[in-house]
Amino acid sequence: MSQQATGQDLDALYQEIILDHYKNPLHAGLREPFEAEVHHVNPTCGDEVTLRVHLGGPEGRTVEDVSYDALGCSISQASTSVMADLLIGKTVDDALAIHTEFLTLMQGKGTVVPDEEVLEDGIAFAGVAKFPARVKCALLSWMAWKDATARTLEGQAS
Amino acid sequence: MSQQATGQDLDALYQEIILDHYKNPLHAGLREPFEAEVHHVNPTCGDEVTLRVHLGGPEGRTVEDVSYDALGCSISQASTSVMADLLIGKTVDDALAIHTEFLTLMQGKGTVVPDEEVLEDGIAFAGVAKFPARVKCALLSWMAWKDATARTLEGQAS
Amino acid sequence: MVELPGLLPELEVVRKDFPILERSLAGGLPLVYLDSANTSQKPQIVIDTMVDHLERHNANVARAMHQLGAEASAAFEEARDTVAAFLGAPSRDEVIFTKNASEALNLVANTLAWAKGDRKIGEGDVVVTTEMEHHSNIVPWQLLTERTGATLRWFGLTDDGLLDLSNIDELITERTKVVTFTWVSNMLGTINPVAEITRRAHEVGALVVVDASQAAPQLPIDLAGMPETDRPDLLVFTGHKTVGPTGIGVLWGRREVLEALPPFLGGGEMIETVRMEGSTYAGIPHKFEAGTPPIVEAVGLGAALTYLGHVGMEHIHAHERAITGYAFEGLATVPGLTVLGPGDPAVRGGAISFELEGVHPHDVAQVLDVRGVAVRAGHHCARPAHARFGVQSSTRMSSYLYTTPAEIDALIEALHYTRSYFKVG
Amino acid sequence: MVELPGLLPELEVVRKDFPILERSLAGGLPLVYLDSANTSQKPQIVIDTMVDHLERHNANVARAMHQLGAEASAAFEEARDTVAAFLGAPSRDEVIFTKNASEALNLVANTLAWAKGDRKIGEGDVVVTTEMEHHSNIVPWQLLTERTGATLRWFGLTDDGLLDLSNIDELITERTKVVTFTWVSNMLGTINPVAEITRRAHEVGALVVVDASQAAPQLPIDLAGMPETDRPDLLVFTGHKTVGPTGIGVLWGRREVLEALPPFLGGGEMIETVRMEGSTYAGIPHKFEAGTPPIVEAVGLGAALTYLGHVGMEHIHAHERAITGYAFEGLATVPGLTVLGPGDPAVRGGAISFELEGVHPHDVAQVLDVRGVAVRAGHHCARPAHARFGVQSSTRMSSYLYTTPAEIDALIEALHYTRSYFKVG
Ligand SMILES: Cc1ncc(COP(=O)(O)O)c(C=O)c1O
Ligand SMILES: Cc1ncc(COP(=O)(O)O)c(C=O)c1O
Repeated sequence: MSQQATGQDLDALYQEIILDHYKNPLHAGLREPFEAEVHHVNPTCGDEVTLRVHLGGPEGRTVEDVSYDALGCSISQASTSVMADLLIGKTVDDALAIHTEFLTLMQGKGTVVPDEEVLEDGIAFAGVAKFPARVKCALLSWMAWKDATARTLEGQAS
Repeated sequence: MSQQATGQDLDALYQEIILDHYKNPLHAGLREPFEAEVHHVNPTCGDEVTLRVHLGGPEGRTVEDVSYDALGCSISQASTSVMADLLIGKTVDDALAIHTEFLTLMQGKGTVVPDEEVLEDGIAFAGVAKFPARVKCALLSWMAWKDATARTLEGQAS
Repeated sequence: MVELPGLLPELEVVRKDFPILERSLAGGLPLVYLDSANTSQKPQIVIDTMVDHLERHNANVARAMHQLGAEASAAFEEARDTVAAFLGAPSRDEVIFTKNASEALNLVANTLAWAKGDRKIGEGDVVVTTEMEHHSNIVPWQLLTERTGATLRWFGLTDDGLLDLSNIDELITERTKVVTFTWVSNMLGTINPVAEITRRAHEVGALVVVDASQAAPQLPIDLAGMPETDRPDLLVFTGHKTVGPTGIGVLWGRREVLEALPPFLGGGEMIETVRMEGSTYAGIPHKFEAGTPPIVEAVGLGAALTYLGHVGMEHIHAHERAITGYAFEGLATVPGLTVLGPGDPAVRGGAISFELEGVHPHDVAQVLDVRGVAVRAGHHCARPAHARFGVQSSTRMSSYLYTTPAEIDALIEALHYTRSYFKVG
Repeated sequence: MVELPGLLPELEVVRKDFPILERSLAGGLPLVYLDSANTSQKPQIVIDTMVDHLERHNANVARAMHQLGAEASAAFEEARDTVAAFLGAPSRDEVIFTKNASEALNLVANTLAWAKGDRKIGEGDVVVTTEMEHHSNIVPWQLLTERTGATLRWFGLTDDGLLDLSNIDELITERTKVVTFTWVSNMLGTINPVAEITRRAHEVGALVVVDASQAAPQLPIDLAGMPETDRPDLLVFTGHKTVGPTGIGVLWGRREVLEALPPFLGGGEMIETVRMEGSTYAGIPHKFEAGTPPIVEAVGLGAALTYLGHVGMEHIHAHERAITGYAFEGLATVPGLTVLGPGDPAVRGGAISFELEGVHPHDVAQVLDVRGVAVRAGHHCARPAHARFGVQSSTRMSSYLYTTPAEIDALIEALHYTRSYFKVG
């Protein structure tokens, strides 16, 4: 019945890559310029992220910057760092595809095999999918990024 | 566990005296004069009684009249009839004593032996005490009478 | 045993699922439970699922992230999925757990009082209900309209016990903000034309709130399958009438409506961020679920609706119709007995209220009870409907998926006995 | 096994009463449940009583007058007697069943918004709460004051985690209509001076609302035994933290106060007479119990409080103190661990929140969980108290009558392991 964890799973959860990103987060801090800033909270535990998105390039369809200020556990912090590193420099469409891929991985309850080509360091989160209570931690900043990006695109359209 | 009824108890509940009062209620109708009129409802089933009290005699301490308009089951109707007949003509103090006696009988879960000297036809309600759901029926108009009498006495005092 | 078309084929097997039906009453009499519109009995699977949850998976939800917490949260949220499927809800997030149907209706009435903008109810606005409602779908709207200065109006009833829609154009106007009505009457048995009234209400932009407390137990419901114009905006039902436990009810609401309404109760679970100076709130459904929710009750309700799904709502509906028809035949043999509500059993739900000339409903119910037949006597929380028919109270028999024709026979026999006991006729 | 003064003498027997404690977790580990402030586990007698009710006595209450109905009503009302006795309530009619503590607090806040006369909260009025409250005792008052134009103020906290009463004269003034606070903090463990604050509030005629959600499980309460000046006017607790089921809470209120408040939810059970034009309401407690109440939950709560009474609240309190003291000693051996709240275990309730340097509370809880130790991590629905201490979240262990010193040992060992796992220090 329990989809829960044993000792080995703990190492699957806290992979070295995750702990590394946790200790040395990439692209941290809030930077200018940006088109949208959002604040997302995980109400269960209080983890918070303030996240800014700057789109640029041709027709403003490139993720020029993702900057953030985040408070939270190793999983949510590392996930934010990995995400920023993955998405900066990609086109919005590619970034959204990566977003979908990551979401699928997280919601797969441990059954989805991650594609390293697409997710790079993000594959380290495969173990998180086995911990339902932690999936939200891993997704917090990804949801914030999607929200901020959607707002930016709306801003461009109007 | 069940304090509830078997076939014999039914006859104990619906004693001839009760059915007689039900079919031919005494003192029914609303009359003048009166000092207080109250309206009581059994919210569970909707039984209702409008009841008037007229106190008179020396210092207004005699129950001169109890008149009523009542809608309800055989138990509540008969109880109202019996009560009116018992209390009319008594002093307020005697009437209150009878009220207490009746209350004790009703709340005794069938263990109290009624005093015929005091309760007269009211002893027919001894069987009702075994039917917790019906005790309220039997008490509806007694509670209304007490309420109306209290109001009358308050009125005298002020 | 009588053979009736529509009866559940495995009725004896179904009955075995309900332990209370094996109970004997005072004097060793078997229980003939004909009070299911009041509350339904519970199958073993519901009880066992609750026990298993309490003995093995009990923890608080959402906030606990240990193994038990994850199990409890999963079980609780699975129950939400089950409810969503049972209603054919467009989205699981639109399913809100309340403590009963009454709270769900009050939630809507209350948040409309505090709403901002369009939805807010205030002076000049009209709320429309009906004369056949359960008190729980009258009093909340009385409180709302009294407190906000709005006006409460209502559909009357025809002599047949149907909604009198003849003045619908006077009731549903541009001023009408809410139209609320019961899908199935708990007193008259009437099944109301949900689609027709909803369509009219939507034409003027009114919100439609449907009380499905009596419908959910016996009719298949498919919200997503209804055309949007005909689909109510909000719908409630209560767990204990759908073979689930007490302590749990359901509010379903269209996402946009729920999102536009302000919070109802404040507290844990319904927040996003709390500062002493002010708070922000979670999204639906959690926004409306303050405090520790009825966890084991939701789990029990999930098991209950799954059970009903296995039997099949279509089959349960057919069974209720068969039993109702059979009861109508039997009741017709009792002299001095008048049924309130629609005369055609085929268009009714499984509740039949009646009067027996010369015997007060309490006394009827009392004599029946002594013979093991449990019915309800009183106004069944529908006093206005009783007043409409000039009666103060009535006796009501109500069947469910476990009711047998033999139980109806026992009722009819007991009614004949009641007449002779009270020497009427 | 460690011998601690105050420990329940028959602890192993008590533990046998709780079936979930025999459960094993992933990897075959025994469960070490240290999350009782979140929700408590249930003894067999509570589960069995609920099962017996559902299998043998299930019916709706008050309105059903058949045998099952009488049994269900008696069981339900006996539960009210049990709650009254548990609280030492001056009158059983002052005990109102709600769905949880949160609803009970919202009931009070809501009815104060709609009250007439003296009690009504409006512009210029002040409601006072504290910075250590559970969200459920903050948000309802924010909603009330925002909606009525009143002002919300609050007691701050000392660095020690006590209420800072230094500005009590500024907070409790003639304008203060309500003073509300928790008896025992669910985060800091602080036990607040109920009598002292209540007396001050009564001097200015304010209503005192006490959140006893964490007090009821562990402190003996005797309302009737308190001098009237020191006795709160209203007090709430929740069933699932007192070894009872979810879906049930309690509001106790002084008769005059409850009678002066208008109804909260409208519907069946809470009425006297319903007419379409307007309704009158039942007396207390029914006035505040709209709809079918949580019947089997009340019955379960009755069994739960009876169980606690048999063990003895004095003994449970002593046990909690012994365990808390022992836990303090153990926690002191973990480098980098800081306890939030009062430093003296003797004046605390059985919840201990702490920080572990270099490891986020989620990660602490995660590692503990893998070792079978269930604690809570997050803000424990007390975000303002966390903000006060400059932390975003914490890890909390909370014990109860079934907690053993060996379980505390397991916690401490797991904390040491956590530090080594994350290579801190
Ligand atoms: C101090 C305190 N108040 C209120 C509550 C709310 O209780 P419930 O969630 O059962 O409504 C809790 C527990 O969650 C609590 O610890
Ligand atoms: C039609 C109808 N509406 C509402 C209710 C209220 O349900 P509950 O008492 O569970 O809140 C009932 C049942 O009592 C009902 O029959």
